[in-house]
Amino acid sequence: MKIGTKKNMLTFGLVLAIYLVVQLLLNMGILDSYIEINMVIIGINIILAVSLNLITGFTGQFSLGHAAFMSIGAYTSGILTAKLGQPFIVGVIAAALTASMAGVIIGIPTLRLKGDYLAIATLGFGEIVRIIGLNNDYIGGAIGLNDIPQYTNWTWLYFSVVLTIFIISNFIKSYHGRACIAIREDEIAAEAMGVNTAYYKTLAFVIGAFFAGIAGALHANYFYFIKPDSFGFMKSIDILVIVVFGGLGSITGSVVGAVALSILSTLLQGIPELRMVIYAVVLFLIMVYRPQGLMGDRELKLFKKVGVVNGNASSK
Amino acid sequence: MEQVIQQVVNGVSLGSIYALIALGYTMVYGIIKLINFAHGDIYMIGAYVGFALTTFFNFGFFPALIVSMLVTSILGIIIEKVAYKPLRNSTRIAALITAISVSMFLQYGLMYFVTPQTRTYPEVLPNVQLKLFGTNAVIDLKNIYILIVTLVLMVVLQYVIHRTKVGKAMRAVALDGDASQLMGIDINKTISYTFAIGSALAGAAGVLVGVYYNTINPLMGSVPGLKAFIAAVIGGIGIIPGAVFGGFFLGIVETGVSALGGSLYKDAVAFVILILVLLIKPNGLFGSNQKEKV
Amino acid sequence: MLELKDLNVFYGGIHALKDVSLKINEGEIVTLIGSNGSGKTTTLRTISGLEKAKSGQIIFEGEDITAKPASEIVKLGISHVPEGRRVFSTMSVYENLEMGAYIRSDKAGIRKDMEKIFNWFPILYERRNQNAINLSGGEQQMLAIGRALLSRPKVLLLDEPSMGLAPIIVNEIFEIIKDINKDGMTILLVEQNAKMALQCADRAYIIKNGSIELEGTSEELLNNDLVRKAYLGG
Amino acid sequence: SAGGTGGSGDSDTIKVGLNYELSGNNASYGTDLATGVEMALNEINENGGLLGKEIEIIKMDNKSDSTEAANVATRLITREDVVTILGPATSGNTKGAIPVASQHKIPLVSASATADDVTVDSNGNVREFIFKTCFSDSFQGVTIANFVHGELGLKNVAILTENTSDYSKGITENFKKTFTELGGNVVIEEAYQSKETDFKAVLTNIKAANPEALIVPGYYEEVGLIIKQARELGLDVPVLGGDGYDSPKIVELAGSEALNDVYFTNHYSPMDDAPEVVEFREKFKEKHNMEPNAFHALGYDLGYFFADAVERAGEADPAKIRDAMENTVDFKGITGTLSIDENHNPVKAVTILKLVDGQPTFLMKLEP
Amino acid sequence: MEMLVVNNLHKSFGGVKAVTNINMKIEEGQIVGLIGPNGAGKTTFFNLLTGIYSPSSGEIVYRLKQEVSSCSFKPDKMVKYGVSRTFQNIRLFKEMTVLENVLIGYHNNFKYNLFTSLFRLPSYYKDEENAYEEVIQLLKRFNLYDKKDHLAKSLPYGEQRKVEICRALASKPKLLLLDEPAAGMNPQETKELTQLIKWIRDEYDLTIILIEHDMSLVMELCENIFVFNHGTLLAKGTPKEIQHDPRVIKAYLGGE
Ligand SMILES: Nc1ncnc2c1ncn2[C@@H]1O[C@H](COP(=O)(O)OP(=O)(O)OP(=O)(O)O)[C@@H](O)[C@H]1O
Ligand SMILES: Nc1ncnc2c1ncn2[C@@H]1O[C@H](COP(=O)(O)OP(=O)(O)OP(=O)(O)O)[C@@H](O)[C@H]1O
Ligand SMILES: [Mg+2]
Ligand SMILES: [Mg+2]
Repeated sequence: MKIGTKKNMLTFGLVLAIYLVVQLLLNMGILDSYIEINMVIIGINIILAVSLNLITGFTGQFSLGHAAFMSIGAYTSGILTAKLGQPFIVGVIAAALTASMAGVIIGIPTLRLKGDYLAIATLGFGEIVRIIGLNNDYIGGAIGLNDIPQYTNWTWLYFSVVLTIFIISNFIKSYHGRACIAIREDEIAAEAMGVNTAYYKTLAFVIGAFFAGIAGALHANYFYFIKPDSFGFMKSIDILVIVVFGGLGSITGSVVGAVALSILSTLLQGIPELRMVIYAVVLFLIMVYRPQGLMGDRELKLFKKVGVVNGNASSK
Repeated sequence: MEQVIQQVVNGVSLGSIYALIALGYTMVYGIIKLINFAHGDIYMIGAYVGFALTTFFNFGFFPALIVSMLVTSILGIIIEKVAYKPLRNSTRIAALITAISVSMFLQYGLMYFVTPQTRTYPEVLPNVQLKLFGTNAVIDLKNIYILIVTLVLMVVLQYVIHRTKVGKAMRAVALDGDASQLMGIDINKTISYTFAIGSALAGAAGVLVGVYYNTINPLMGSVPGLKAFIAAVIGGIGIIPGAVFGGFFLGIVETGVSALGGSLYKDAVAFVILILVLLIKPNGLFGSNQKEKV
Repeated sequence: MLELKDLNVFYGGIHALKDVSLKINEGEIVTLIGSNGSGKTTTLRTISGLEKAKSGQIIFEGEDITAKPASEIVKLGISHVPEGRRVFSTMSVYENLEMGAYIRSDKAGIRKDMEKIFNWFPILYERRNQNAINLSGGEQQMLAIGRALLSRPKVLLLDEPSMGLAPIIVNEIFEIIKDINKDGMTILLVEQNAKMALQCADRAYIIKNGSIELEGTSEELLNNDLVRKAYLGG
Repeated sequence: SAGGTGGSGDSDTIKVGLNYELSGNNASYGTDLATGVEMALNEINENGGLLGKEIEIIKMDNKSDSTEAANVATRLITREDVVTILGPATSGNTKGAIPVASQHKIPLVSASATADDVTVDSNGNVREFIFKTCFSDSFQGVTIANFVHGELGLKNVAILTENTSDYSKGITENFKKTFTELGGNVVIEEAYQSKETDFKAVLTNIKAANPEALIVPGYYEEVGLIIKQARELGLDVPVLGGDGYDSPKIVELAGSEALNDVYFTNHYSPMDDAPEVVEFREKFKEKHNMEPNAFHALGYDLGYFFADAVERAGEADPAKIRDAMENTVDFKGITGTLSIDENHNPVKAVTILKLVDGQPTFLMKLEP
Repeated sequence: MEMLVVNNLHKSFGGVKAVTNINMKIEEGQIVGLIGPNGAGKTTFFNLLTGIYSPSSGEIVYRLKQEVSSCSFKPDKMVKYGVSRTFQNIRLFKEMTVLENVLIGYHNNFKYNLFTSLFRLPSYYKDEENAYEEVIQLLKRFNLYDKKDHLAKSLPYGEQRKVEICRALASKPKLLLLDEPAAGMNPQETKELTQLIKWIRDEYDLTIILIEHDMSLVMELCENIFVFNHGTLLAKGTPKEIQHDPRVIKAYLGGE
């Protein structure tokens, strides 16, 4: 296969067409601001879920601290655009870079810790980031950072989502990605087959954090206001729920999960008394009847940017 | 000096509460390898049952404690049968999400009936402050109860798990389900026992802590649940004395950091220490540091 | 004593056992021989209740045990040494043996049987306080057999007991199997080492792709050309 | 139509949106405020409604999350066509909803978002459509500082802040600034987090620092326990805080013996025997089977504040309601009489209460 | 020429001395057998050779793709130098297909870099295609081509062993370590495996060390045999010598 295949061109065309149609509908006001805000929420959740899926779904590193990367990205972009008057592009890139630097740091414990022990370490990392945020007066501490300029729009959002999916699914379908999956399946065997597990585990965290940082920047520059508590442990859990709900090890699943859960959540806004109870029951039913998540480990054709090897290198 | 003694007492007393909750947590955790996020909420239900019994039915402390333990153990068995059993053969992470949904269900289900309002326990145990070593450092008598209960339960649980038949069956099930069936062990029954005991412990903790701090609310389980999880992991998953030690460790570290003037960074420092400890002992303080044999 | 009638077992879509029927009389050693993936392990797992048959019956001492859970079947007197040993990894050798006696409560009897096991496998006695995970492969196999014997079964199901064992131990194990059998235990033996298995068994079944192909006394099969070619290596 | 002016003047009902924390960490405050607002609006409906129309309450949950608060606000405006949004409860979540309301030019009023930058942006410009009916943090912080320094005449104080709360941090900052300017001295500063129950470690530190007073700007849920534990540890100095103390729960939590020498700033005195206050208390108790707390009262007033503005606007048009709100003068509520100043903050008297054996007693009223 | 020299190698776990004072030299191109009673330390020795355990003391010197003479290398490095292995308890990537399993073995032979894979530059396609071809060839030779898309866990035991060998070969080793490759196979299958191993050695020009309890395979294949007992070397020699060594008969083979 080569780059310019018919299938790739078709995908490219489709991606562009969706962008243009939605942009048009937004301009015409057919998609109003309520739909827009939900698209933003869904888009950001897709980026978060897909990037966490790389870490937890594909590489098998149980992380409960993903929101911390988002938080670092959000504050980086928030400070740069609100306080230092930089353009958004600078904010986004800096957000991605600082978050991936944090990814290197959290990568270190993964070299020694496994399973729930790693989960606790990542949870701890998330809390440490949050507490530093709470106590830092420059960024507003618990009061939060307010009046961040709103730069995030459909174009930024859409292409960030596309980029995330494109890069991460390309990664998965390369020998690097297969190495990550091998680590998930059996770390000792992977190492004995020549996979540098330390490198790949850290790499998964770095790439995952990179995109979570972008998600943070998009968030900060859409919602005007951020505070450390928005990126706490519960947010990390929310992202994990999306990933598992959609299917660990399925990028399509993360997308579907983000859309489905956001829609469910908005449907329940109007029944405040029972909102969380119903949400819990739905989540429970899905897990009992489809413990592998909505998509299991399968991919939709569009995301299955198959390289040469036509396998389904992914699973539990 | 007095301040130092007081802080040590504070640390131990906070730690004993973490330890108490962590006991049941680590037990269930060790047997079915499920991060039972609902444990904190079973603890919360226990606190509410105790509250209802003492407030509306004028139960004394001990009868309320026993009945709460009964109620929560039944609740635990039901939760296991309904929510966790169907997922026994799925990934652990799917089971974790189910546990989260059970946790939310309990929190908000109860909130629907009792409102999010804080409730306060009636004074069912005398409020006595004991002075220590002739200084002005004090300890609450109730805290001594909690400390004793925790240590006694630890010994009893450890005995049950390592010396009794039921306990050995629990460990066998934890290690290899098929093989334990071949020994004649009924897996379902064994897991039910595990949940019954674990949840009863949570219920007991709920009543004790409710009486001690005198305040309960439907979301009260999440933070202690998380702390118990951390304590269990520090000690080494499934290791009873480990969980107790982990609880004390956490309580003392948190208090210690505050005592040294770091209350702003209390949890952060506790986590840094936690991560460092885990890096040195990757399977928890009491876990064996063995590499997998290949 | 133990009879399988037209058993059919599936793993999802895979039809692993097709109308398998076989019979074991009291006091016999019967061996089940077949190449990789032919369904030997599945047969044993179905007898001991770890897999559920889609159709067919398993009759033990006149009682239908097809639908019984595994933990009940052990109590009736069928004990299974599973493929891959499956010892309890972080329990000591001693505790593993205790688990074998889980369904019993006669302490003195257990102690006596335990001594017998230690006599057969002295290395287990040496390692009695070590966790099972750290035993070598062969040591684990001995432990698994010892553990199964401690339930005092009437029928012992053995799944490839010689796998991974040193020749000297393999010989020993087959001696022990014969000894146990002489003590009155009925044995169903699954083996790759077909020659030795046939030499020690009374009767044998050959299974291929999930179906019983052939049955007969050991002598008949040892002399059968097809069997020699396919399973005895020439 | 997409966004824009929202509510239509010619329907038979007047739609008002409630955007509150009904689940999540701040659920107890959000629920109480919503209860108060609903009680007021239902009363108005029972008495014939507003401008002859019925008020339609559309209540939604923002999960104590600022993003969700923005989402809910957008929905209330674009899908439910509300003319005004009441809530959220906390400053943080309110800040999430502010841009939405501003963009769509729908008034948003919070009865409890105390942060100074809720109504005024970082450049000092007033946010056109945003109002609050509660004190600003700066106001309470300054008042407490003046009180400690002037009335109590104390110089060395300890501060215990709720680290996770913008309310607590806001008051602390303003208190510190004023108090040190007055020549006071903060001998020790400690922090706790919301939902904590054990404060002994920080209290032991505070005790060792020998302060003359302890400032705890927080909510009753934790403050009750803090006072109890402080007294148990033998820390018997005066304790001071803001309107977060106002709840009958504080007595249950701390026990009446512990609640002496406790002072807090408040909108009103719940023990006030003014007839409207008594009536409110009675009605509330009858309906909800419990004593009202400050959030109930603030919510209740918010309902009437909204109704008052609509009546004066003469039409349920968001822009006109906004104008009416801006021109509120001497609106009389349970929690005092208020006027809206040029920064969209209330100008109202502050009451300082003292707890004596757990009972709030009126100490003084400072007119604005 | 020697490809592997082991000097005074020791390894103990707590109190258990699993490997003590092992010295050995292995010639290039040979098939060498390691036998010995259960628990003698054979697998542990493999684990030391591949860097999974690090020795308590002693030295291992390789002459591989490059000369390595240290004892603290990591397993993935050893693969780069040219050592590859199978496991006594099969460790396939159970939820991955046969093809994917073998591709992991090929890991270090890929050449394209991270950037190329993220943006799908042409060399990505070229390299992947290459790898695919090579791996398919390998699978065909092992008669596994038909099963290339099956999940590893669904294969019968014997085939799983073959996949493991295949995976090890995909890394293009100079030295191949096989831990009980014939376990779980019947005599007929063992015979076929014996031929296969011989063929592998000749075709790929390898040195092979294998642990095995099936004497028919060991005696047929190995040019040299080392006998372990209680962690030490009990004997070494040709199959003939070993078969008749009374110490070996007593400790391991047993009387006929
Ligand atoms: N858990 C499972 N899921 C799916 N298929 C399975 C499972 N276990 C066994 N099989 C399949 O069922 C068939 C019979 O397997 P079984 O394990 O009974 O064979 P066996 O005769 O014991 O082989 P071996 O000699 O390799 O142990 C094989 O085709 C195998 O692939
Ligand atoms: N990680 C470990 N921790 C403790 N002891 C170990 C460990 N690994 C191996 N051992 C011990 O070292 C000894 C040698 O084990 P090893 O697995 O090397 O034996 P082996 O020669 O491969 O035997 P087999 O032929 O039965 O596989 C055994 O007694 C075993 O119990
Ligand atoms: Mg088998
Ligand atoms: Mg071995």
